[in-house]
Amino acid sequence: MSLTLDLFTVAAVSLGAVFFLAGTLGLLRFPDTLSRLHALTKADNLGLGLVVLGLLPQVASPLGWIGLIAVWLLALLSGATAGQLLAGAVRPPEWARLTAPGPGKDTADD
Amino acid sequence: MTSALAVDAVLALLIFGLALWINAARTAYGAALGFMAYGLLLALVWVRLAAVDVALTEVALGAGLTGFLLLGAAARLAPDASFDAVGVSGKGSRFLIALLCAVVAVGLAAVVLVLPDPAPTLAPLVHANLARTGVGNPVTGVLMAHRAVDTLLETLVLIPALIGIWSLSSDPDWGGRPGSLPDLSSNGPLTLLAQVLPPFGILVAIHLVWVGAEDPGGKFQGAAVLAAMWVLVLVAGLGRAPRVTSQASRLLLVLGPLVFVGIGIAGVWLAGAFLAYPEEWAKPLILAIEAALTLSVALVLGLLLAGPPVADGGGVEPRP
Amino acid sequence: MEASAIPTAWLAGLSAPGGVLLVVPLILPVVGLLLGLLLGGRRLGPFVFVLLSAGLAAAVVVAAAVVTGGEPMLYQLGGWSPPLGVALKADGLSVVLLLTSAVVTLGVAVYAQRDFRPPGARETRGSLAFWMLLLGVWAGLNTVALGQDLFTLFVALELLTFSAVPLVSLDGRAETLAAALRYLLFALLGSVLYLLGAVLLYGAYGTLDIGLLAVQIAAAHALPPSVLAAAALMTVGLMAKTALVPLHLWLPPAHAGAPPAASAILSALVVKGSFFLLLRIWFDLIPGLLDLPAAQALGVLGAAAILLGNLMALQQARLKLLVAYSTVAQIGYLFLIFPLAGTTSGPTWALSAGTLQVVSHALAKGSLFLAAGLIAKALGHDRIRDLAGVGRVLPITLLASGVAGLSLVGIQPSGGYLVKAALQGAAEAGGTWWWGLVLDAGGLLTAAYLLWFIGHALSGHGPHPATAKAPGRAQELVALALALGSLLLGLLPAQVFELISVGRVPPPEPIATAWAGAFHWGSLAAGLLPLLVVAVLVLAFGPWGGRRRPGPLGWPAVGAAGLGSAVGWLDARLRCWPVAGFSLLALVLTLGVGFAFGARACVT
Amino acid sequence: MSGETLFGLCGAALVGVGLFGVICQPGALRKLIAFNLLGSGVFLLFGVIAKRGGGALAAAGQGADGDPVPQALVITGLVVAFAATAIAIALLRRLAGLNDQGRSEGEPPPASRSRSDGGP
Repeated sequence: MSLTLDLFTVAAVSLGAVFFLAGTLGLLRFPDTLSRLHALTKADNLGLGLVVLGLLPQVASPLGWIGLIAVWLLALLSGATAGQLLAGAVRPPEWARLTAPGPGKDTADD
Repeated sequence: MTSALAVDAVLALLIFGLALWINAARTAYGAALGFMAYGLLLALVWVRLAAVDVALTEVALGAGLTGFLLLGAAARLAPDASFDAVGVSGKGSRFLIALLCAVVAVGLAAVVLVLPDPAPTLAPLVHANLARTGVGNPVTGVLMAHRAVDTLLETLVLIPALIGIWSLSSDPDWGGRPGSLPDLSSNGPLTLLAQVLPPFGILVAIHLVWVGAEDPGGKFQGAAVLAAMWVLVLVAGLGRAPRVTSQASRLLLVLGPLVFVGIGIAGVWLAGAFLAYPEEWAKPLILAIEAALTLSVALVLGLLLAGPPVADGGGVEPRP
Repeated sequence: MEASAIPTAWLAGLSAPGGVLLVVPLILPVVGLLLGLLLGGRRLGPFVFVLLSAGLAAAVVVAAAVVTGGEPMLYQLGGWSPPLGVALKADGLSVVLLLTSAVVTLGVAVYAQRDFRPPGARETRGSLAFWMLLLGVWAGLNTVALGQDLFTLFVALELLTFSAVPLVSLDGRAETLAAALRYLLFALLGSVLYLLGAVLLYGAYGTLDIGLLAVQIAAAHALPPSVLAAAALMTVGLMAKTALVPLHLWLPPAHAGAPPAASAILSALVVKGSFFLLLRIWFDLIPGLLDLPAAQALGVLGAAAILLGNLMALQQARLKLLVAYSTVAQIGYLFLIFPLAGTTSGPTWALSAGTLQVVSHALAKGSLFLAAGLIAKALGHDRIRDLAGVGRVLPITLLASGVAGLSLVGIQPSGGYLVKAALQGAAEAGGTWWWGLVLDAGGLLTAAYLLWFIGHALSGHGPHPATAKAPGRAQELVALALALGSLLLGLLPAQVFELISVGRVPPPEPIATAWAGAFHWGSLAAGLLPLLVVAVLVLAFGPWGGRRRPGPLGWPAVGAAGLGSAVGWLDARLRCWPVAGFSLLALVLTLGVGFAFGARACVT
Repeated sequence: MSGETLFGLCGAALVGVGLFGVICQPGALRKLIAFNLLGSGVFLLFGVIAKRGGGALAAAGQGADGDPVPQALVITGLVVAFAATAIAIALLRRLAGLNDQGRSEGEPPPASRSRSDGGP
């Protein structure tokens, strides 16, 4: 029984690590702030979720589970808010009027 | 064990590299951001050094609140705002000073290597005397009982620091509310965060203070979390900092240290020495002091972040 | 003997190791800070005055207990004995600092009642800030005096710095804010180096208690490298906080920019707090350092401070800057005791001279800054060249600054004279005549710039300052009282100077007998005459005090002008941040290497 | 070469980097960040000494690993360092506010800002 749990942990955590790698790659490679934000908030949160999921069987007491999940929820909440704040700061003014669609033209700002 | 050593080596190199990057960063803003990441990494090192209390304090105070202060200042200051316009321009002098710093660092490293490895320690002594303090966590025992005067002086240091910051306002502004915090009340997501997170933050802070008696935790960590939650509420515009002259906030500011000094003085008669606790009442007394101190220190840390008072107009630029 | 047996018994009860007397000087400022914040700025002035009077009484009782007991008082906080707990200790040295800080702070509190009392019913910024920060400084000083644990002393130093920095920028001008920021950053650099030294000592011996460390360090036949590194770091860190040349970049603008009551406290006491720790480290913690050649380096820096500080004071156009540079110079005298401690007269002799200099300078400099503040407030400016007629408007203030000047110069019967006599005696006993030379040169230059200042104030020509606002009578009397205290220090009964050697190995020749004969009228005239002649010569030749053209007497004036500008250039270079940082690093390395070679030399 | 010694060397290196930053960085804010690096280096050294001291006790399975006294002192030191940073930041922002105030009203910025601050 514990062998399968350990295998599950290794698999989940390594999958999470892959997502973290993808998020970091996105951060480095993507052209502008908005797409980088996209990569970071999506990939890293999912990566963290997988790591937490992988670690759950290792933790004995249920209090530990609640702690781990609370850490993940906090990361989700603060990641989303920070993403909104940064996006709000970087959003080009013309998007505000939603008349001129199109990707962010401020590629040279950050 | 080499894998643990590899982890330590990577962590040490990462921290040293980040410190070099912070020094070489182009803008103060980048350096402040780098410093926040540096604080988080440093907390990992403290966990590796089996000092979880210090890791909590490093994250809450070192990376969190100090990072908030540095980021706020970096955002507001012009890049060249410096009190001495003369940096070290000459390449030669920079290299010379770098060389001297390197020699100091190498000397220090040599001394660290020479220091006795199983270092002389007070751990057994603390362990032996811990039962008399009624507290399970040795760090809390040292902070609140064995070296209580350090903690008393340290909470006391925060009061002249706060008065010093308040004194940086101009005379007509006295009586106004602290005005250094950014006003982001118009921002929807932040307001949501400021409504959802604080209740959990307060629970976590109370847990930290309560568990601090037996396991890693404690009042400074709890107070830092409380201060962070309060500042979050202030920044989101859901609350306003108390006026500088408000008697209620001053009473709360002074409550913790007063309780501490009061119990300390009572100790002269009850337990034979200043800052001593009678044996059977030690734990409840320590917890009472920690609860009162948490509130006071949280308020002081929040007010230290909120800065000097400005005129009642709130956003009005302080007049000289 | 019967009558006096009762008080000594009572005192002995209090001063027994469990005696709680030692805690009172600590609790008073702490409770004062807390209740003061609740009380608010309006009633804070009188409250602080009452508290300080009680503090002075407590200091006197502690002094009496230490003198009658004859040995230092110990008190274990929380009942935990070191190395686990923290102990308070009051030996002769700490009692002197307790008394001095209580007296000077009380004087400044009386002086400041008028300046920092809120006019209306509402509390003002200045009234709350000044009094709370004054209590913070007093709390820091009392903890520095009584603390026996290196980390508690670190927190006390930080309390002192955090209370002193906002005092500098209390009037909110941009120059004082820049001066306060530079002072804070350099003081923090100093205290971090001190903390690093304490960390290394803990790493080597597993305790931070000065008494236990001293025993273990004395037991080791050779000082290990960690102790040498710790000594070098702590010494340079504390020298940075004491503003010894070349680390004095923050002192002149900070002390000159602060309001008068604050600059008196800064110059008289705050600078002495970190020097006091230096005495603890060199005389209590690692006495072996005094025999090392590196102690001479401290003396050389002290001599440089005396010369540079005095020469720069001569050149200042503003009175407050003149007094601030005089502080830089007088700090130099403090550091002359380190090379002289190794001579035959022994460390306790040099320590008593140093402690007396701390007391006499605190009183004299406090009075001088208060007087300068009164003059600046009365005239609206403090340009020395336009002080004409001040003698008529503020007679008592000028008398106070004259009397304080006498003590700074070292005319009998002042404390300054006793210090110079003791240091001269130690220099001759050790055969090191050059320290004596530096002392004489310092005395002459001090006389020169004080004559320069008082001469301008007394000169009748120049516009009569019609609009001078008369300051409070009490403020002038406080300045005069402090000055007289410093002047009459020499007349104290000789046994008082035995107080300093309580808890130390007594010097070969008891201090009391040596200094009893130090003062007699006959030699007063002999000492005074050459001083005046040379001082007038210096004034006649040099273009000191911002005069455009050199003096009337041809080539010596040109030489003096050249010297003046050279010194001015050197000081400006030393006081820019990178050079000060460089000299800090260079000092750490030279002291460290000096200690290492010295320790190896005396071992083999 | 145990893990603690590695962190000890890292602490000594941080002290060097911090010292260089405090002396050479232009601008008070960058100096302040370097001062915080220097402080964290000193605390790291204290933590290493604490970890070295605690080994024996932990091996005996009695107390927690590491010497609690230095850990308590580092917590106190961190709070003091935070207070120092708070005061320095407030001074800095007030000074910058006054200088911008000075420049926006057209009067030249105070003399001490432009040239080296050697003058009074």
